[in-house]
This record gives sequence, C-alpha cells and structure tokens, in this order.
Amino acid sequence: MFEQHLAVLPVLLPLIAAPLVVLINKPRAAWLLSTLFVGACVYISFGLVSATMDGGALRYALGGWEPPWGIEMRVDSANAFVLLTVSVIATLVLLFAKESIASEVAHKQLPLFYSAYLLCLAGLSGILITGDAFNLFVFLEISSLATYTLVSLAADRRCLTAAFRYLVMGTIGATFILIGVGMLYMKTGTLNMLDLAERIQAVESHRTINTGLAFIMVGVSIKLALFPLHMWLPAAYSFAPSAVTAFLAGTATKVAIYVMLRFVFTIFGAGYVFEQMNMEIIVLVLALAGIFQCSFVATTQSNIKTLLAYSSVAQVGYIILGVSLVSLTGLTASLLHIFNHALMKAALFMAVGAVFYRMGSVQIIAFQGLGRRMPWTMSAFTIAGLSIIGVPLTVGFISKWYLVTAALEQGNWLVAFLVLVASLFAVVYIGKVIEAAYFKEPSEDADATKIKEVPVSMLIPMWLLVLANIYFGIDTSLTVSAATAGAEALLNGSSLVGGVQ
Amino acid sequence: MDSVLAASGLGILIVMAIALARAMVAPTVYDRILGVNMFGTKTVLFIATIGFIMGRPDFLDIAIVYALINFIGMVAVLRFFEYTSESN
Amino acid sequence: MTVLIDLILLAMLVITAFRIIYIKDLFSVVMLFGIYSFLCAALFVTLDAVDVAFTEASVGAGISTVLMLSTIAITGRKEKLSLHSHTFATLIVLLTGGALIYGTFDMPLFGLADNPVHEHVAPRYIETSPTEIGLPNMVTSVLASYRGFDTFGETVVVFAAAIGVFSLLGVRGKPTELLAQEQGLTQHKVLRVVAKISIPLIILFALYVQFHGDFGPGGGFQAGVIAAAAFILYALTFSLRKAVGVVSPRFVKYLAPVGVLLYASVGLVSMLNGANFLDYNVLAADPVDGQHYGIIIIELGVGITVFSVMLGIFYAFAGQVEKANVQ
Amino acid sequence: MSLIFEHFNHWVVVILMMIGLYIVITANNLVKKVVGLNIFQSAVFLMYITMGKVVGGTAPILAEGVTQYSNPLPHVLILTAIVVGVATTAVGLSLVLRIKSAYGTIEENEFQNKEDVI
Amino acid sequence: MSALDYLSAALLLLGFIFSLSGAIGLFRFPDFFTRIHASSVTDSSGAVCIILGLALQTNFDLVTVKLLFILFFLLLTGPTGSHALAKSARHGGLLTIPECQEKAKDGVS
Repeated sequence: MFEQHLAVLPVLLPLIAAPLVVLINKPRAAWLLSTLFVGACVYISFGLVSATMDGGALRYALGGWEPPWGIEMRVDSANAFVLLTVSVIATLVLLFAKESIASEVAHKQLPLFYSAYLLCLAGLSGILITGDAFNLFVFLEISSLATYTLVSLAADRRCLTAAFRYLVMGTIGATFILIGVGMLYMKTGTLNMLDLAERIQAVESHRTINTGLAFIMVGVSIKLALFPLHMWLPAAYSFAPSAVTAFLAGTATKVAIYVMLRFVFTIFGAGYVFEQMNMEIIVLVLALAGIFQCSFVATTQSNIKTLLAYSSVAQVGYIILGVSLVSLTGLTASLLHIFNHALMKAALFMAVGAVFYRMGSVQIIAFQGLGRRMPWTMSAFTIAGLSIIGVPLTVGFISKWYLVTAALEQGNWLVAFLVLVASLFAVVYIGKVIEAAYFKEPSEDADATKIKEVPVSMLIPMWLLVLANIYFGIDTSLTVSAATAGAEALLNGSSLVGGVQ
Repeated sequence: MDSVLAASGLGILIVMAIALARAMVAPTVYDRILGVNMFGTKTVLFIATIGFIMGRPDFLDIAIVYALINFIGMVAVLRFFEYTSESN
Repeated sequence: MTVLIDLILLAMLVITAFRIIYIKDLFSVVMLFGIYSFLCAALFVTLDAVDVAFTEASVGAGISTVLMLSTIAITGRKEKLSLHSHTFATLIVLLTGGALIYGTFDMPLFGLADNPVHEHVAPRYIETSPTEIGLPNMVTSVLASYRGFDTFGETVVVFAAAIGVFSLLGVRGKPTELLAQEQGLTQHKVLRVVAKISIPLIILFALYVQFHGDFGPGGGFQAGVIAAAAFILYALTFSLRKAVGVVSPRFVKYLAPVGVLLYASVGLVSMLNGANFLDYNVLAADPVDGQHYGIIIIELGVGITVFSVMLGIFYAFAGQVEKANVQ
Repeated sequence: MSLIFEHFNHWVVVILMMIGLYIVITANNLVKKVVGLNIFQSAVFLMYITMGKVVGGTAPILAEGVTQYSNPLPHVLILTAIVVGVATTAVGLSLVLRIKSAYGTIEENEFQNKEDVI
Repeated sequence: MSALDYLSAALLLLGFIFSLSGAIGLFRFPDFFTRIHASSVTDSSGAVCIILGLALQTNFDLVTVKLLFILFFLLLTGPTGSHALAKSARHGGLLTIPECQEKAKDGVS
C-alpha cells in the first residue's frame, strides 16, 4: 500500500499535520509531531530520488481520473532532487527552531508557528510534485500565505512592513503566473503540464503564447527574486525570525527556480524559449547584473542578516546564470548550486540565529570577539562562509567549478571571468564578519557572563549542514549524478515532448 | 414577451446607472450610502430579470444572496460608520 | 439584446474602477468597492457563470467589505496625498497593458463554440459527468470530483489565512475579556427586531445552499460564508459580547482544523480502500453512490472550514475595533 | 467593427488590470493598496470567465431541452481564485492593523526611515 | 401574447416607472432626507411591481415561491435599511433645510 502512494505523501503528510498541530495546541507536542511528519517526508523523498534515478517518472492520478481530465502528481529526477533538498533543510531547521523560536515568538503563538511552518513546507512540496499548471498556482498561494505569516511573527516591528511588501509583490507575482497560465489554457484547452507541452507545439508562434510566456517569466522572477524584482527579499529575510530566514533562504527561492525550469524546459521547450524568443540574453544580463549589484550592496551592510540576504539574491543570480547557458552542464551546474546553496545559506543563517539567540542583535558589533566565546557557532559560520566564497574542499567550489566549465564549454570567456571576479565580493563581505569575530575585542557593553555557546540542540543541525558542506565538497558522486539525472530529465523532457512518459 | 423582459432588464440597468452616479458624486457620506443601498436593491431585481431573460429562472438563489448581502452590508456600514466618525 | 446589457455592465465596471483611483475618502472607496464586487457578480451571471457569481457576491461583497470597514474604523478615513510623482507607475502600467493588448491579438474570439477551450478536456465534463458522477450541476462535479485536489488545496488556503489572522491579531479566548459596556446598534430598535426575524431565515438559506449545491448553484464555500454572515449580522446588531457568547472564538478556532481534517479523511478512506487519494468510486459498492457520498462529505468539510474561518477572522477584526474604541 | 465588438471583454480586462496595478503602485494608504490588489485580481477572474462563455449556451447546470452549455472548467478555477483572493485580503488587512498599532500610521509617506517604506 | 402576458408587461412597466422616478428624485430633491424618502418608497413599490410581473411569467412552481421569498425579504429589509440610515443621519447631526435656515437666522442675528 505504501509504494503505491509514494508520490502524493510528501504533500499529504504536512497538510494533515498542520491542522493536527493547531488542535493539539501545546508547543512541545506540536514540535514533536511536526518533526515526526517532516522526518517521514525526508525518508519518502529519499525513496523518490532512488525510484526516479534511472530517468523514469512516477505518476499519480488524483481522484482516480486519468491526467488530462483529473489532476496528476508527476515525480521525475529533477523535482525529486529539489524535493530532497527542501525536506532535508526543513527537518534541520525544525531541530534548530526548537530553542531559537521559543526565544523569539510568544509562547501562545508557537503552535500557530509550527502549523504555518508545515503549511509552507506542504505548499513548497506541492509546487514541486504537481503535474497540473493551475494546481501549481494553488500550492504557490498556500506556501506564500504561510510565508507571510511566518515572516510577520518576529518581535521587531519592521517585520510587519516587510511582510506587507512581500504580500503585495508576491500576490502580483502569483497573479501574473495566473494570467500566463490562463493564456496558455485559452489557446490549448488543457492544464496538465505534459499535455500542455504537447499542444503548445502547434500554436507556438501565436502572440498569445509569447505573452503567456512573458507573464509567467515575470511572475516567477518576482517569486525567485531575480535582479530587478528582488526588492522584497532583503527586508523579508532580515526582519523575519532567524529560524524562518534559515528555512526560506534554503527553500523558497529554490522552488521558484524549479518552477521556472519546469515551465521553460518542459512546457515551452528549450528550443522555443531560447532560440525563437532568445530569452537567454535577457536572463544572462539580469543574472550578471544581480550578482554584481547585490554582492556590492552586501559588502556595505552592517546588519549581518541583510548582508546574507543580499548574498542570497546574488547566489540566485549564479543559478539563473547556469540556466541561461542552455547546455547540459549549465543545467547540471544550476541544479547542483540549488542543493549546495541551500546547504551553505541555511548553515550561515543558523549561525547568525545562534548569535541572535545569545546576543539579541545581529549587527556586526555584536559579532566582535565571538571567535573565542562561541567557538562552535563561529567556526560553523567560517566554514560555511568559505563555502560561499568557493574555496576548494567545499560545495561552493564544486558549483563554481561546474558553472565555469559550462561557460568555457561554450567558449564564453567573459562569463567565466565575471563569475570568478564576483567571488572577490564574497571574500569581502564574509571576511568582514570573520575579521570582526576573531580579530576584534568584544565591545565593553556586551556583558561577558551572558555570552556562552548555544544549547546543543541548536548546534547539531548547524554542524550537520557544515559537515555536509564539506563531505559533498569532496565526494561529489552522489550530488553530481542526481543533478545530471535531473538535467537530463528536464532537457530531454523538452525535446522528447512527443513521447509522454 | 421576451422583448418586454429585455426592455425591463435594460430599464432596471438604467436606474442602476443613475444610482451608481449618485453613489459616486455625493455631497454627504449619507448620500453615498443611500446610492449604494438603492444600487443593491436594483441589482436584486436585475438578477431576477436576467434569470428570466436567459430562460433559466431557477437562478433566483443568487438574487436572494444579493438581498442578504446588501442588507448585511448596510448594517455593517452603519455600525462602523459610527465608529469612524468617533475615532477621528 | 444581452450583448447590450453586457456592454453597459462592463462600462459601469470600468467607470467605478476609475472613480476608485481618485477618491481620497477611504469610506467611499470601500463603498465603491462593494458596488464593484456586485457589478462583477452581475456580469458573471450574464456570462453564465452562476456558481462564480454566487461566490463573488457572498465572499467578495460580503466578507471583504465588512473586513475593510472594520479596518478603516481603526485606521481612519482620510488618505494623505503622496508626494512622489506617478510617472514611474504610469510607465509600468502602460508597459503591462501594452503586453496584454499584444497578447489579445491572437486570442480566440469571444463565445465561439469551437474555441480550443471547449474542445479537448471540456466535452467530457459536460457529456459524461451527469452519468459518471450523477450530478446535474457540472461545476460542482468538476470542483469536487475531477479536480477535487484543487478544492482541497483551496480549503487549506482558507485555513492558512485563518492561521495568519489568528497569529497576527489573536482571537480573544474568553468572552469576559470583551468589554461589557459596548452595545450594538442600541438605539436602532427597528433594525434589531428585523435582524431577529431575518437571522434564522439566513441560516436556513445557508443550509439550503450547502445541500442544494449538487442540483443548483451553491456549495460548501457559499454556504459557509452565508452562515458566517448570519452570525456577523447578529454580532453587528446585538453586541459582539452576545455573539461571542453564542459561538465562542475558541470553538471557532478549533472548528477550522476539524473541517480540513474531515476533507482529508475522505481522501484517506479512499486510500485505505486501495484507490488513489480522493477517489470516491471506492467509497460505496456502486461507484456513482460513492461519488455522491464523497461529494456531500467534502462539501460539508469545506462548509465547516469556511464558516469557522470567516467567523474567526471577523471576531479577530471586531475584537481589534473594540480594543481601539476603548482607548 | 467586429474586432472591437468581439474583443470588448478583453479590452475591459486589460483596462481593469491596468487600473488595479496603478492603484497598487500609487496608493499612499495601505488599505487602498489592498483594494487595488482586489481590482487587479478581479480583472483576471473576468478574463477566465469570458474565455468559458459560449454564445447561445446556458449555465453548466443540466436542464432538459438544453444542448449547448458554457464550459464549466474556468468556473471551477475562478471559484478557487476568488477564495484565494479573499484569503490574501484578510491576511493583508490584519497586517495593516498590526502596522497601524506598531507605527501609528498606515500612510506610505509618513514612514520615517527608508527601509520601512512599502 | 395572452392576457397574463399583457398584465405582467404592464406590471413590469409600472415597476420601471416607479424605479425611474425614484432615481430622478435622488438627484432632483434638495436635501438628504427628501432624497432618502424618494429612494426608499420607490424601492419597495418598484420591487413589488417587478417581482409580481415576473411571477406571472412562471406557471406557479418552485420559482414562484423563490420570487415571493425575495419579495418578502426585500419588503422586510429595504424599509428597515432606509429607516436605520435616516436615524443614523439624524443622529450624525444632519439638518433638514428648515433647520438650516433657522440656524442661519440665529447665527446671523
């Protein structure tokens, strides 16, 4: 009975756990239940990755109606890989959140926090697995609504304006996607993704399809914070509770990137999007502009969470850069960087959350002299920081390596050179924090008694991520094979559009 | 007979347009509430007539919902209007 | 003739939207938005979208207007003039509008029977759904059975909104917390008598809509909203304290998850019977009966969730109005 | 003439979308931004519903002696979208209330430092 | 066109005339209280005529019952709404024209 429902369980378990958590209404039991259910999701996503490793696809018709009429769940190696990332990050952040959230959110609101957390996870995994364009919009709304709630739970009053700005931009983005899907449905008469891909071939040159593509790309770019449309991200990430920022940085933008990949490669087909509509020039320029502008702004920030938020936007630029190279290695580099960046950024935000847990502030002054007082946290921060820069023996190096090789394969020297130059910015803004932590004396007002290491329950997930950072930096067989399988599923998904798997 | 129904549908539409004009250009707030209230009741009649014009008279549930929501909207406006006038 | 009616309704819609841009008094903006929702619903009726008109009227005009009014009761009525110029805004708007107009050139013409929309997937919903699912209302059969997972997602969206509002505004637990001195529309004696007469009618109508959804326009969402509207009317005319005494916020806060779980349980039962999630054919010996059971239960689940969420959100907002009014 | 007449609904959808977007961007008051968002979304609902209408067809509810029905699928999609729109409005308005109690104002030009501006 | 159709056409026309007069009264009358009088009276009477006109079209089945329920509900809530609005306007300090003239005289003298 279990294998038959493997495809729908990652969405179903969090969806059922969320109401249960509200019914239980006791923080400890709520945390336990959520960890149990999210742990089961990780186990299932491992099963899904192994099931789809050979290029096959799991299909699950909901309600028993076969696909074009009913809604179907379709898991292939691409979304299984991203689902694995999302589930692993969700579990580790949940372990981290046990202590960290208790200090930032009112005791009475904790069950509501866990319920919103589970709803966000359910929405994200729903977006990943669904094979129906409109169902993707519904799950997008579930995860967005839950994210607005999570961001607005912090004590700092600026989180409210950040959540409101995120709500307005997010709703406009989701409505743009709805307009785009509506235009596709108007011309093809179906909503199932594979069916859509097949029927778009006939009407590809029509102007409505071009406009539909434009609206979907703009809507998704708002959601994944591509360069000009990223204004909502820095405020939302820097004023949200630290556990929420760690979760969002690791998953939300990654899922939106997956949505762009799915639309571009599976539904419209790479040939149409990149050759006929030559979209790759626009995306390439925006990605590079995003990398440089946000990395530069990151170096000027004094609030460490805003610094890392701008760094996240820059890293999203790297992923989109890989996509715009329109080659197998380019796509592999993007999928690889989705996984690697999730590991790096979640670890960094957890470290900053630990500092906030002890020091109560995330300004750079609070970091001074923490090298000796909070050795585990700051060493975790340093290793993850080195991984962002791309130092060998870390995952960051692997991602940059594949990105540069993909660019060089196409003889695109300029892009390869720019990618390496941008890493210098990373050296500056990470170096700023490490220098404050290890080579500066703590400022007088910070009373020495309070600063000591964070409880172990917060250190374990942090160090698990850091060790993963290092392990996957050395033994890259697992991640690269999964990423390549995903890239092939996407690429030949678009060329092999005729044969519906 | 359906031409008479269509004519009365159009007539109610014209009355709705006038009530809408009143709701938009209103000297006092009470006039605006009055315009909205009249617009609401006329929409109920319009929906009932449209049901008959389109030959599907079993859609009168929507006209009933209209009347309901119009009444509740009216009560809500009066109730919160007293609050807003006190609060600033 | 109906085309002329369409044109006038569309013209009124655009005029109302234009007027909303330039009005500075927020109270009038909300009133015009109420008219805008009513016009949208009337337009949907002329475009044969009967269930959608039902939902737009009850949810769009009913709940949104009441929530906006209670927000304005706290945040004041006058909108200040914004200083920065609007050239940037007009630029973006013209750009989007231009893209949309560019998109309409190849759009299939309005109302033709052989548009691609009516060819591929729709014929099955129209021809075979009355036999396969046995419901005259095709919209309910598509909503509940063919695309039942969409509706499950939608119920979870409503639940997520409830979580958001409860965590932001916090629903008052005990009725005693609410200040006793506040009275409803006390001096409006006539209104209170008429409300006392009409509230049972409204609740009766809500139940009719809930279970009539298979045959005519209606269903879980509309019924939930109309039932919540009845209690909102009670809270507005008689005091909030009395309404909280009738249906306490704690009960409403725990009822919402029960509705969602009721919906999910139907799916789980069909999973345990060996079929896929939300497959109602296995719920009973004869597949069509199974569809009937499945649809009635999930409509009930949707109705309970929407009723408790809408009422809970109203309590949260009305509680804030009371708190602000007392200071 | 037929181009304008046939596409009249699409022109209205485009105009409403532009009005809604304009209100969202230029509104100084947060409640008016939420109203603009609703108008923007209702334009999309109108687009879907006009897509499903068949001239000469009646509402998709079985009635004897009727052969031509309008398409029920856009109606189902829009039922979902309306409820999603109301859910977003409810969360947006509760955020506005919290902003009012935290900042004391919901006018965009009255927020002091830059990062608070919506 | 049977006698019934003529009757219902007459009723519909009458209802339209009532509504139109109310709408014109909405603009032409000098102050708020006369306007509310115009609109609420014609609301009810217009509704009665139009709904009865429509009821004659149906051959007395569930639709007629629904129509009569709408009529009952409109007659119940329409006047109440207008009454409550007038009371709240009065409570809100709106003055009728004669009262304004007196106030103007007291103010001047």
